[in-house]
Amino acid sequence: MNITLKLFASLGTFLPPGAARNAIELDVKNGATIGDVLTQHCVPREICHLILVNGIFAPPAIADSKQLIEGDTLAVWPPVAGG
Amino acid sequence: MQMALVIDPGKCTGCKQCELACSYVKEGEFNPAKSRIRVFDFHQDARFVPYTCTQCDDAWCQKACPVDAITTNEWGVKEVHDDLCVGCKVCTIACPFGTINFNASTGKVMKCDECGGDPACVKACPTEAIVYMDVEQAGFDKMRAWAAKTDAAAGTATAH
Amino acid sequence: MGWTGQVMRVNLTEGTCTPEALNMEWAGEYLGQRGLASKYLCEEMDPRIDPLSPDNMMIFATGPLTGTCASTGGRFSVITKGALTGAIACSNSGGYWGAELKFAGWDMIILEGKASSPVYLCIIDDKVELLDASDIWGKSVWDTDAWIKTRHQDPQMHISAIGIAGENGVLYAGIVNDLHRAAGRSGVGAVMGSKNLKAIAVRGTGGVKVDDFLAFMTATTAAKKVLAGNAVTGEGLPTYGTQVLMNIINESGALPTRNNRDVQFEDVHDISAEAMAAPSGKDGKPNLQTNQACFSCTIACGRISKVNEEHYTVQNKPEYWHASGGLEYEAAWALGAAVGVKDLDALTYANFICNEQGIDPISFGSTLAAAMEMYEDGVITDKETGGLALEFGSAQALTTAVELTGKAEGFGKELGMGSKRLCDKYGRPELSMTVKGQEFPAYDPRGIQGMGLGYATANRGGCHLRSYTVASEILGIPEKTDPLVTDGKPGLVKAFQDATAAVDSSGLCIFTTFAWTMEDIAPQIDADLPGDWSVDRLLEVGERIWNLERQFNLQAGFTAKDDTLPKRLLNDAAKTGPAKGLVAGLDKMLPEYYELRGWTKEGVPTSETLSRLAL
Amino acid sequence: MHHVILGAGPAGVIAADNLRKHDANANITIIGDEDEPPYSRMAIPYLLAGQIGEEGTYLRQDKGHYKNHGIDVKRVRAGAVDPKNKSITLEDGSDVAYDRLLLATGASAIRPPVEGLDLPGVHNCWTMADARAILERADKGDDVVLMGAGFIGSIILEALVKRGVKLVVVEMEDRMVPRMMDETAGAMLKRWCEDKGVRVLTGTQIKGIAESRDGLDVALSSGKSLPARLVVVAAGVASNIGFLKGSGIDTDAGVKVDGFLRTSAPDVYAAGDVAQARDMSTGEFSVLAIQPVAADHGRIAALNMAGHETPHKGSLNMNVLATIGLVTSSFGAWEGVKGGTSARMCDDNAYRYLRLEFDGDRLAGAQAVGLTDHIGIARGLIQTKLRLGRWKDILMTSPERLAEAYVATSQGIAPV
Repeated sequence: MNITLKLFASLGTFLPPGAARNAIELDVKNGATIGDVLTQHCVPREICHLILVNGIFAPPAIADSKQLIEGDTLAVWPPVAGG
Repeated sequence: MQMALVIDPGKCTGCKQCELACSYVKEGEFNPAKSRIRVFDFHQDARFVPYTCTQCDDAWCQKACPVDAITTNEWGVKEVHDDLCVGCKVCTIACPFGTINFNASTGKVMKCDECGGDPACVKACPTEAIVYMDVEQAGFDKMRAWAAKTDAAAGTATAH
Repeated sequence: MGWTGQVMRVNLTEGTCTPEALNMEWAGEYLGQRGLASKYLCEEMDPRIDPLSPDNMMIFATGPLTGTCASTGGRFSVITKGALTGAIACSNSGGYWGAELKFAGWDMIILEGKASSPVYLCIIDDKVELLDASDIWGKSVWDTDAWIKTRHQDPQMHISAIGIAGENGVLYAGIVNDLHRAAGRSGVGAVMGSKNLKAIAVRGTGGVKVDDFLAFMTATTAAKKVLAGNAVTGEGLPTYGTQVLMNIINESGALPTRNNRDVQFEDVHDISAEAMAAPSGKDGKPNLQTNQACFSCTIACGRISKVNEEHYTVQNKPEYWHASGGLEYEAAWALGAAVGVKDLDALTYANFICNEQGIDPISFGSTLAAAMEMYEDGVITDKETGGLALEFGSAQALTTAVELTGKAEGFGKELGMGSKRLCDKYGRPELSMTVKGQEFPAYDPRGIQGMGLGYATANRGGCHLRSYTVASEILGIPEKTDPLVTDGKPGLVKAFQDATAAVDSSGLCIFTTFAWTMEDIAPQIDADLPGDWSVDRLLEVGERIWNLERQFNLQAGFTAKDDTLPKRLLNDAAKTGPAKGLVAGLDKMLPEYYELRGWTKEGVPTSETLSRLAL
Repeated sequence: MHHVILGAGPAGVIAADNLRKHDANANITIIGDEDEPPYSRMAIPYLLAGQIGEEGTYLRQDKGHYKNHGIDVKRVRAGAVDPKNKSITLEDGSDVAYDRLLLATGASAIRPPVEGLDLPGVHNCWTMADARAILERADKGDDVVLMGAGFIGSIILEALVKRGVKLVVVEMEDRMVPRMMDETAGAMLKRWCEDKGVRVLTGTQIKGIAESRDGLDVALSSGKSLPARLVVVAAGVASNIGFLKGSGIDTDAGVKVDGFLRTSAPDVYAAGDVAQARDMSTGEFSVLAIQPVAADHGRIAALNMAGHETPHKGSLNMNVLATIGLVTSSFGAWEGVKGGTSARMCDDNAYRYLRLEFDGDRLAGAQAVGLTDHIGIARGLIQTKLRLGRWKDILMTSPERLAEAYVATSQGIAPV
């Protein structure tokens, strides 16, 4: 299935070649979890602080159980803030 | 082992924690105007430069003092003795780096003395822009090079 | 203690500068800065006065931690009746100016009346005098800064000034200190301009002492460790600045785009922190040059940027080739997504102009967005704009408009009125994205519900900084709440409002609260000041301040009807993103909020509440 | 090896210390003509002001310094020098042989040809003996006339004010510190003094001093006269070279030296106020009678005497002065250089003035009133002839950014 992976701020360095604007479309196996995608791209889990799936917050604790579906956008940030 | 303050302006954010720590330790209050270290703010060049005494070997300030009020301690640090300083300010014009300054409220001069081996500015710096390290280590030569250049220009190469 | 105990009262009409003792009783009840100065304002001024008349007072106030080594302890606020809103205004700024005022020996500067000709206030320790500013009237903040330092031969002076926007009566003119830190909001710069006061220059060589140095050093050192150890304040903010929010808020479907018609911006990446840090331009260097700290701040989130020298905005203007204050999130939103512009250099240039001429970029961008929508609708035409095509997405329109606004030339004069007056003038009040006359910034309440209540009830008008529930709703600080629901938000908003009022009165920066709780803050204040300063006392002070400000606004003529949001947010659902189909649920939150506050259904504090808070 | 140093001022003492540092076994003798331990004239104003006692003026604070370092200090005046025989005749009749000799005999206060300068109550302010005499006649409320508002006069001025005397300063030139600062600075300094209650008469000469019933009567060129209990004469100094007459050592205003501080006689060197050495600003040889130059000379002369050939490329003329709290300083070619450019900023109200003189994009001279922070940087810039590049343009309009210019240039920060 196809998903979009977006890695921001310091996580941007973990994006595979071909990524643009901090995003890349990926073909992942059906039923892949958030954790699967992150592991596949060697993203250190301990700094995955803010995880949004289609803009909706996914607590890091459910990353390994939450399965993605076709067309999902997974966006991840390290600990950041602003205002 | 001789220790020295080594400054990396590339890491400085301009927060002035060093000035606050210095003035607290030396003056008992937060007062950047009386800090022995000053952060220069080159706003248009996106650069902040902490600046203080390099404790030159053959110190201009010390040589110029008419009353022997500046001495070198066992670590090579030049110290001002307030009880002897008369406030003539000759050292302030003699130091080509401008790092010994007149303190109008005490009538004496003030300069960095590395806090007796435990510099407060180093502890206060949040980004390790100021570190205290063995002079033999890399990085120090660069700092001294500037001092040597000044010496050479005056034709008074320092005797090591 | 952290106070010098001295206040300078300047009567601009009479040309007098009279020192007086700080009211320590009030300081005990209102802490300092925002709270304490508001108390002075409420005690001494009729809230019904015209903000641009000589009757308005303006107070530059520090907090008890300003000038100390407490991390971020360098802030000050400008308190007055806002030119833009007519509500109580408190604009908070960092940089070095506030601490310098303390070092000069002054806790606050109270300004009254109006000078007969342009003046600047020059404070060199205990020497305070009004000096002729006719040579700098008409000059930018940047030129004023240089002129004053040269005039007094002291590069270590710190200057807080208005640019030409404040002189020209731009209603959202701000006051800029240290070249790019600003008391930006609510039109405090317009008030300053109306008083013929160009600048306040300060040089202080005195010291600040605290009540108990040993306890203070222990408390501040521990608190600094918390900031350094926290991933947000220790790494995220210094590296990416507040601008890292751009993609987060867009992903969350809460990025107000094209005058809040949309909640996501398709070109968001081009104006984000990630874009600022990416190589660009002919030299391959990024827009972002470095980060900068304000006085005493161990976070250092400030952005120092450069505009690409080949960009159309500056290609023939080498005077803009240097580095200066770069885009913060709200500015990048206002000059970018709000008007649909994706040209980062254009945004950076517009931001430079805002700093240089003393313009609040939030209000400017939002006002321009409303104008663009009216231009699109044909309500405003080339006839009014003088041929300037105010099209969404046009960088040229943005950069020309910001220049014209400062100068109050052509259509810039209209833009300088602010969104509310502009939309009223052209018969489209519903297009003004304002609360109490002030443009709210970069968070669409349909996607972050708590912010809707925050905007509606903010005492200085539409504002994100009075209760930044984004921290909880999006970033999970101190704990995660769902941004799409209204449940629990009244309590959350009240808690943020009260705590923020206390922090804003202390001399600290609100950004510390990404890592600090009140448990980290209270010991620092406690060691700084005489008496016991507990978390409970601070929160009570915060609530007292909130109610005092509310009282001012009620007396100034505001009512519960003003605690509302633009109809677009209440009636038109978000079109995309997680909030798709949602409107701002203000009606579900406001009554509960009033109740939690101890206010009547009409939004008036009950006598019980007032007496509980000793008001 | 016997090193003999004539003169126990800073040049002599610094030379002795450096000789000891570089030649552990040499015999070192300092011969001074005053009956005190080696002391600093620079400290006398602070003695007069009551800030320090006499011991506070001593050049070395460690009581056993000379003994511990094997430096013999003799208190006797030198009569003549015989370079051929490498010998000095002292006024007590004895002879001292030397291998290397340093002339560091300093300068003496000038007594201008004015009638009455020999009267009791008229004193120079140069030696410890002068200081003691002044102390006797300068109590609170006493009428005191200060003759000369040059560098020395202006320093003494502060001390006299601190003593609470009723002071009138008489300067024959048109401004205060005419050889240290320009008209603007001199006028500012005068106004400052007058604001503090000191009368300053510039363009006025003292015609004569006579005894009166109550003390002294000072006649002025204006025709008026001033009563005085004490007249302090600060009319300048001249190098002490009289005793060299007939020695064959070349003298002019001072003892002529080369680029290694050698005199015309073999193994004879000169340093400090007596030496006419290279001035780095002008390139010419002149006497720069100031403390930092004495210190530089003393050190370089000692290195050469000890066999470490060390050139003296020139000293920088510079002065710093506090006059009733107003600090002034000047460096190098403060009046400017031919074909150079000048930047000036003046704030009369605040008593602040800064004047920079450039030679191309290099700083050549500077003077400052009311500015003390990092002021030594002026010396650094002049001495290193550092090219300021774009910073020079900035300094032309914002001279107050001098310290920034130096730090930036040394850090390689070039402005846009």
